Amino acid sequence: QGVLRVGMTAADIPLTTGQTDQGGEGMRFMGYTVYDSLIEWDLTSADKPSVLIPGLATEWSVGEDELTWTFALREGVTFHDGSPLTAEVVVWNLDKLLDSEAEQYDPRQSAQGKSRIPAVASYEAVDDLTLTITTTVPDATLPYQLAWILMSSKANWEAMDKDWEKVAMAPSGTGPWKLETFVPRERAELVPNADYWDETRIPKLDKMVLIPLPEPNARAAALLSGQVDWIEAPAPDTIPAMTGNGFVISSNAYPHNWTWHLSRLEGSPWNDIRVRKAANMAIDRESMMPLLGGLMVPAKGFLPPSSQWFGEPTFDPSYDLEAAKALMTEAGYGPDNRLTVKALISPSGSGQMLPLPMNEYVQQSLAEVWIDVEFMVVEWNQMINLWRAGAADEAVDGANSINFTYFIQDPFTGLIRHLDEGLIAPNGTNWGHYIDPEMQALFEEIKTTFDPEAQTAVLQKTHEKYVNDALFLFVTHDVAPRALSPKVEGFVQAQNWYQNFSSISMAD
Amino acid sequence: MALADTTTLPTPEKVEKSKGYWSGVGHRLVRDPLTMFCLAVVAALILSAAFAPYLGLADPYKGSMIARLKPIGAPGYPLGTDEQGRDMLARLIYGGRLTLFIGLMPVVIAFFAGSILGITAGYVGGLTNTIIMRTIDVFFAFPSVLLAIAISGALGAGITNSLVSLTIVFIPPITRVAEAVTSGVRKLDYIDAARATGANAWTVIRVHVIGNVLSPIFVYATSLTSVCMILAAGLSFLGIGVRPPEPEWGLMLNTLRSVIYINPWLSALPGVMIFVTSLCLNLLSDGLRSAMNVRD
Amino acid sequence: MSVTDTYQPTPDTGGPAQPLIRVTGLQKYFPIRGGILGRTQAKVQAVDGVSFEVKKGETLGIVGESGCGKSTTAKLLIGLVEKDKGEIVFDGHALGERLSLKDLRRGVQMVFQDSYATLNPRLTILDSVAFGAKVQGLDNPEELARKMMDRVGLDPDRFAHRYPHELSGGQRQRVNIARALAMSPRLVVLDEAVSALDKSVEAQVLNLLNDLRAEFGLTYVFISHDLNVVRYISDRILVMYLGEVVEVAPVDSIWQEQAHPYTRSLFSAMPSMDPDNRTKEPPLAGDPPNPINPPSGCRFHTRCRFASAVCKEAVPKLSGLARNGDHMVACHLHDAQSGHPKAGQGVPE
Amino acid sequence: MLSYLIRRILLVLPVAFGVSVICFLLVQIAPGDPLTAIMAIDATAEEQAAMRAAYGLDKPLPIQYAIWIGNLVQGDMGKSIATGRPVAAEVFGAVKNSLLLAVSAAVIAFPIGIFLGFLAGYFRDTWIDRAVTALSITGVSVPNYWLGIVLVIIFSVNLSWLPSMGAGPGGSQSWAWDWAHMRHLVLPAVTLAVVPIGIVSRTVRALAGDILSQDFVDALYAKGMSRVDVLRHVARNAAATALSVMGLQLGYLLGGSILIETVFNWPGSGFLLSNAIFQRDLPLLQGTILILALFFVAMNLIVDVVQAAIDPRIQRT
Amino acid sequence: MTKLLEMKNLNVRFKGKRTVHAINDVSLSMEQGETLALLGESGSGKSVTLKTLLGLLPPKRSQIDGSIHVNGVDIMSLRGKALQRYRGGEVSMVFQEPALALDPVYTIGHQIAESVMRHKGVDKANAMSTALDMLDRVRIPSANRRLHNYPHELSGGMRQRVMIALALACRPRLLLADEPTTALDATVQIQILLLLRELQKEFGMGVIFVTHDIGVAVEISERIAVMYAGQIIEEGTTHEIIRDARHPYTQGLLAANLHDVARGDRLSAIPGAPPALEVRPDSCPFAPRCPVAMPDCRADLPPMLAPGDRRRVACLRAAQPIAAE
Ligand code: HEM
Ligand SMILES: Nc1ncnc2c1ncn2[C@@H]1O[C@H](COP(=O)(O)OP(=O)(O)OP(=O)(O)O)[C@@H](O)[C@H]1O
Ligand SMILES: Nc1ncnc2c1ncn2[C@@H]1O[C@H](COP(=O)(O)OP(=O)(O)OP(=O)(O)O)[C@@H](O)[C@H]1O
Ligand SMILES: [Mg+2]
Ligand SMILES: [Mg+2]
Repeated sequence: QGVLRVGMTAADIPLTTGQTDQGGEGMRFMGYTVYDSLIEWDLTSADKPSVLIPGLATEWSVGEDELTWTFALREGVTFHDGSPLTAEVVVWNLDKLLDSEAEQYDPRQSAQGKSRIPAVASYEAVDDLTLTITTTVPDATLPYQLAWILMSSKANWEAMDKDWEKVAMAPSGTGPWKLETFVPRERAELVPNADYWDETRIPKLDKMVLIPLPEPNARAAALLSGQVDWIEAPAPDTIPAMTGNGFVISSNAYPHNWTWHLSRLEGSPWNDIRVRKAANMAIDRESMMPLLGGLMVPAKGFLPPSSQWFGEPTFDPSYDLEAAKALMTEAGYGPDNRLTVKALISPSGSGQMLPLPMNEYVQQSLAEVWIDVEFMVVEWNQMINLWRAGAADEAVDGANSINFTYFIQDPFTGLIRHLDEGLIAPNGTNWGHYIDPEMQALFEEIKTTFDPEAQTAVLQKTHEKYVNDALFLFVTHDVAPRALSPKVEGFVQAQNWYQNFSSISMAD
Repeated sequence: MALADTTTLPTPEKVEKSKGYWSGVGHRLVRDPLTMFCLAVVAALILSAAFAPYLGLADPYKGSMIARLKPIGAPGYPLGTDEQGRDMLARLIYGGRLTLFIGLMPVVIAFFAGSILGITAGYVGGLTNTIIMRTIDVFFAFPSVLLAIAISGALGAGITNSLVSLTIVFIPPITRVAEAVTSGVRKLDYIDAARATGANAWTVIRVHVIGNVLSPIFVYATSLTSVCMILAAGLSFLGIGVRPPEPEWGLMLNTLRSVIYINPWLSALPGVMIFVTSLCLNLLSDGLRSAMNVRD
Repeated sequence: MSVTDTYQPTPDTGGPAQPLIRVTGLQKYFPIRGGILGRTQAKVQAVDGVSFEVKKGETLGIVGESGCGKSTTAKLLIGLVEKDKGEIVFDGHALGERLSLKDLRRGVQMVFQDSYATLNPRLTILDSVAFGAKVQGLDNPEELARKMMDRVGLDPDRFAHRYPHELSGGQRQRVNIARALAMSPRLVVLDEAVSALDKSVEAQVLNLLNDLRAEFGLTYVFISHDLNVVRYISDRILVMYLGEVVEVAPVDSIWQEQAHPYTRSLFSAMPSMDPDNRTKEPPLAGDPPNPINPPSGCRFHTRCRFASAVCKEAVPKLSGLARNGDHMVACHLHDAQSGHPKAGQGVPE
Repeated sequence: MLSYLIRRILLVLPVAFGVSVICFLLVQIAPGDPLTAIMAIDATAEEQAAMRAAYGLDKPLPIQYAIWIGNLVQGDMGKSIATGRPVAAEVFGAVKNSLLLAVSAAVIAFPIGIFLGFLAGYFRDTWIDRAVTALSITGVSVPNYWLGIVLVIIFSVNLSWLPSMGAGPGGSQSWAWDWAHMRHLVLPAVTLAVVPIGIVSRTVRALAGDILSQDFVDALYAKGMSRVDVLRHVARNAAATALSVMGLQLGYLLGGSILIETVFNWPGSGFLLSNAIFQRDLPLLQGTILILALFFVAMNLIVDVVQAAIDPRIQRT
Repeated sequence: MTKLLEMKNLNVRFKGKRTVHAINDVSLSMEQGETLALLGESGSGKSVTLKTLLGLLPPKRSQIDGSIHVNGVDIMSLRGKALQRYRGGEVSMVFQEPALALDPVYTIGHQIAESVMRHKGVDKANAMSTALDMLDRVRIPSANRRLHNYPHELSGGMRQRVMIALALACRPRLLLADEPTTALDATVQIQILLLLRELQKEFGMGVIFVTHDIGVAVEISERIAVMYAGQIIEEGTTHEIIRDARHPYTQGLLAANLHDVARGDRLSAIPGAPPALEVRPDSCPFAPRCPVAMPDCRADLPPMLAPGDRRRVACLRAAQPIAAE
């Protein structure tokens, strides 16, 4: 029971029609609350990395051709408006994103969802509860891709005059929460869906209120003055004030990293593995802790150490100044022959943690091993443009690295997209123009290994190569801190971008 | 009586060396302790900002994670350290550079640009006046803060962009005042008297108009400096002004906001600097206004 | 070198018989802007068809009620107000033809009423006086200015570097006169030049003006509302009413007989200076009509005791009196052919 | 009076046109791609191009302006890039909230400013005058965004007397004139009122001083009027100018509340604007500025007309 | 019968950045129904005298000594309600610049009525009809319509009539007129002077008429007092002053009037300018400009001689008439 008021970091209520915007936070609060996808993340445990579990699909398998996937849909699932979930509705939803000719095509949702399912070639409703999806090439990561795609109600859309804008005000999904009221930019109120198909996830609260509070200090003040019960991402320096007043900080490792993505274009100093390793070993990550109020996990690789795909890399990027200097000397650098690199950073940005102080820390650390860093500070939006443009673009102005924070929850987002030679700009986000046949082969293997366990092994191997070759400057992982009023009970923070709010209740 | 009455007249005043207008202004200013105090404060700020590198201050950009958020008076850090362990004293003084620069420069530029536009419009009149002043009217349709934020917001953050947007904001009011003052002066008999000598427009403007309009425009412009400074700091505070890691008071105020729970005094420092400076600028402008007012 | 030597007037071209300045049909309507597009809504008929001439060495006095166009006429003479119509001929040269505005201003100078407003408060007296000479490119303007200051009774050593606000009204008016004379003009237009001064100071300035006229051979156009002063200084008097000339005559002639009813009213409005014989009846009732929409015919007919139908319709012409051709008047009473019931009889007592 | 009104209204048209041009150009001077914010982070080039076409950003400038102004005239200000909602609806909703805040601040500031200004003007050159002057200079010198933060810390966080953000327990759409909602108004309105208190009191002080030094005040005393009567006359004389200053201040409050709205998370136009800026939501930025500027223009118009109506000296034809 | 006005040894000094001894030992008395012209140059203290009479000087910056009785009442001791009754009721004033002395934002009817309401205690409607009556009396055409005009809608002459109507609305015993015609045209000036003269007879009040124009003084007054440097240097009937001025300054003024001066004659101007009153004059203030000054004039203040009844001159030479030059 009770009402949970959440201060989000978004500036606006995420898109309510199905496929959400506002990044991870959108999916967290407006995606997996109001909607479901065919395949979902298991959010019940705080102790282990989340894995995929059946959502609206109960089973799935790939055919002999390694292209055609068959999904069995869950029986008896209804949307909030009462209409049933059928294979046809799923097809309708996929058309909403992929078929620009379709009546229900929504450019806004498409912009958010289409790129998440690059593998999908075609799809078909076999019967009410059976669906097939065909991929262009064999791709074992399809389940991960489908975990992005949320199902909205076709009946509701029709009832709303086939107008997505109207749907936005009164959306209908199959999720555990129903959107009750919605004031753009101000608040959204969610109430439990008592008919939710998974009884264990029927919310205990009477209501959950979402309030956009983009400014961290406004968020802190709102929590401390009792206007909200929960805030996302409290500013580290406000945490003592919160804990001092009895508020609870909840955090957990999750697939997020804070790195420098390195340019591997010809002439880049980062092409020398010794320099890469030395840089990684020059950073005393533990000493960064106080800056972030302890809310970080020092990086040991690209993925968080707790990831199921971490593997057992041989290279340990932990702080070792002597070894780092030795490597630098070997590479031909020294106090009198310093290396200068140029780094793109932004002053702020979602998920960037505290980019300026952290980067300055990195700068100071690298200076110890004779690497002088010259910053090029650009707005977060501009940085996204430069990230898409790739290291070779003129606008990047010769920067050798870009400080980026990545969502690394699945094989594609976590590993493939950063270093796949097919994804060099303008085709994708291999910013550094990295090309390595060995890595390419590993990516291929991931896509063609359909057995989950075998796939995990390949993924581990891939990440080991990430680390052993020191392909990035690994710095930290965020721990998704959130500050909670002591009245909030029953919250289990999963090691995931998304969270389960159904277990929460408010003490009186 | 013959020519007695047309030759030299006895003067009622004592025969003393007559003082120029500006020395009179200076004289009155010097005798106004509050204004002199404010002048001293502003001068100290400007000088310390200008000569910051020679004051033996710590590096305003160099921080240390270990030394972050030292309270005011901590050993080695007279005003403590900021959230990145940078010396606050150094940052505040270096911060004065940028803050005063983007706080005063737009008014300076606008003073020249606005004076040229306004004096031209006011003296020439007619169509020229109509074109200039109607254009200015359009800019007046935007509340100043809004206009600054709109332009800065569209251009994006950065020192140059802030300068551009603030200058654009302050040209219209200065132009309008300049125009009003000039067309007022234009109607005065001494302008007619000067024109009656056969002097061309430029000579009349140079000798008779500028000297008389510049000081009211100047006084008006000084009254805008404090607004400009607060606005400039406000832009940085919003995140569309100066970019980190540059030291700038508005930006420092912003980045130190979250520190308010841990070390409120520290986080108040940039705000105090903005407040004190703008207070002094305001008082200075008031003092200047009354010193320039010959009527008293 | 005396002051007179430094005086560098433009040479006389037409000889003594040629009037120094002659204006014909001078007209100035000031537009009043307003309305949606700032178009001209109405026009103030400030000066309408004024003609007169001033002989060399003569002083012409101009009198009239406030707003009748005296100052506008003065400013037209020196080109400070652009004329709508009419001709200005200075010593035989018509303005705009052989005479440029700058040349005209070399020959004609003006002294304004408000001695304070005509001095730039930011310039020293010396700079103010020397300005015109500098502009006109005369030799040694500062020296000239000092001499001229000395001539008007201001010790240059003491006053040169003062500012206007440090001077008394009479002193400032001397500065204005010095400034006008520093240009070595031949004609000086004095617009209410002594009106703002106290009586005692006024006399000083009038004496000075008389002396200067003699010394430099100046010609004056002297505007004032004080008939006593005008009478004292002028050779001829011109009376204006609502932008028009109603009477021009030698001073003695007009003092004896005011041919126009308006002139008569104006003269009888003078305080009598005789406690036993004080004015009994106001000579003229009400205020002058609005110059935006002046009365038709003779503009004075709305206030004239002798007005008849013809006065409303026909504009009287300015012409010489039968017995004295120098005495010109614009009134139907004096025009035998005008059709006025009492035409040709002159103004009744 | 009617013709004055019509003339004044017609005079507004060219200004409004100029305003629209500036608002349009505002978007053109903006660097970067306005669509970045909403595009999926790893969208392909074609996807980006398609998106651009969908928003009409691929057409030449004059055509974009013509289309924009054409739509504008029909009340269509385009759609927000970030939310897809019609800009007009978003802006009007927000302006309503800003107006609420601005008017509240005015209600606090104007009476105080007038009272203090009168006091200072009447007791010129006394300690009262100096105190008021000090107060008003402080008012205009204090960076109000900073003051807002300080007030939040004191009254919301430490004392828990007043809420720190938002426009009421249920958001702005459920606004009601009860304490539960008005509590939310107190801090932002007070913060916003500080500058106009300073400006209004300075203006009124100068006005009152000016008027009191005019001859007719002596004449009033000379005919036996009491101080109160004289003050009544002074007030009546000051009214037109004071009203116009206050009208403009209201406009400034509306347009200048962005920093305060950001500090207090007040869902007004300033808040909208700052969102628009940070999301590079240019249509929204454009629309917000346009509406605020037009509102300010209208405010000026009203001020002029009211001034003309109450001040007999102003020509009304 | 008590004197209308009895002013004894009035001294007014302004303090501030500059000290000004504006009025120095001025004594003045008037009978009921008399018209006195106060003649003097700019800065001679005429306006200050009038303002003192109404208690209008800024109390902080002025220091006033001496006694003033109006109808036997010591007006220096009046405060509050009594002062308000006195001002406008007992004594009222016409100002030099009617454009500035009328409140621009009230109709003239309202401004007159306001005064009537205060002093006569009548209601607004009655007061308005009194106002209308007064406008008629000062010969304002279509007074009915003018009642609702604002000051700026009237011409200068008209405004001055309104001022007079306002001053006379409550039938004061003493009217103070501070250069009421200086800003007007000669033709309008004479209208106003005649009007004032008529009204004075009709109402039987005393009038103090300030002017710097001797001609005007002659037109309006029975008596003339000449002021110079804050002192009254000569007083007498208008006849006496015009025909037999004793003080060199008065004589100079008369000469400067140019009445009957032949053209081209050199004017016998008074040289120089009046003294700045930063210190209290301790000798004859006119001595520096006086063509007939003697060493004694510069030694001490001249005695006040009384050559006749209510006639006085402050000049050492006044005893022996000086031959005009
Ligand atoms: C806190 C800030 C401000 C204060 C205290 C302030 C105060 C004043 C004052 C006292 C005046 C009257 C000037 C005089 O004495 O003649 C004035 C006039 C004026 N102000 Fe401001 N002002 C402020 C901000 C601004 C800003 C930001 C602008 C323009 C963007 C502006 C534009 C003007 C203009 C155009 C005038 C002249 C008005 C006219 O011609 O009637 N002011 N201001
Ligand atoms: N620049 C101007 N614009 C519009 N009207 C003007 C202008 N100058 C003068 N006038 C009008 O022209 C008429 C004549 O004015 P002018 O100043 O020549 O009169 P004047 O005889 O000099 O009066 P005064 O004795 O008051 O100085 C007046 O009605 C005046 O209002
Ligand atoms: N309020 C005041 N404060 C200081 N000095 C004053 C004040 N009022 C008048 N004076 C001074 O007192 C002297 C007499 O002034 P007053 O106004 O009485 O002269 P006036 O005879 O009326 O002259 P005018 O003919 O110019 O009106 C002047 O020197 C004047 O400067
Ligand atoms: Mg004139
Ligand atoms: Mg006076």
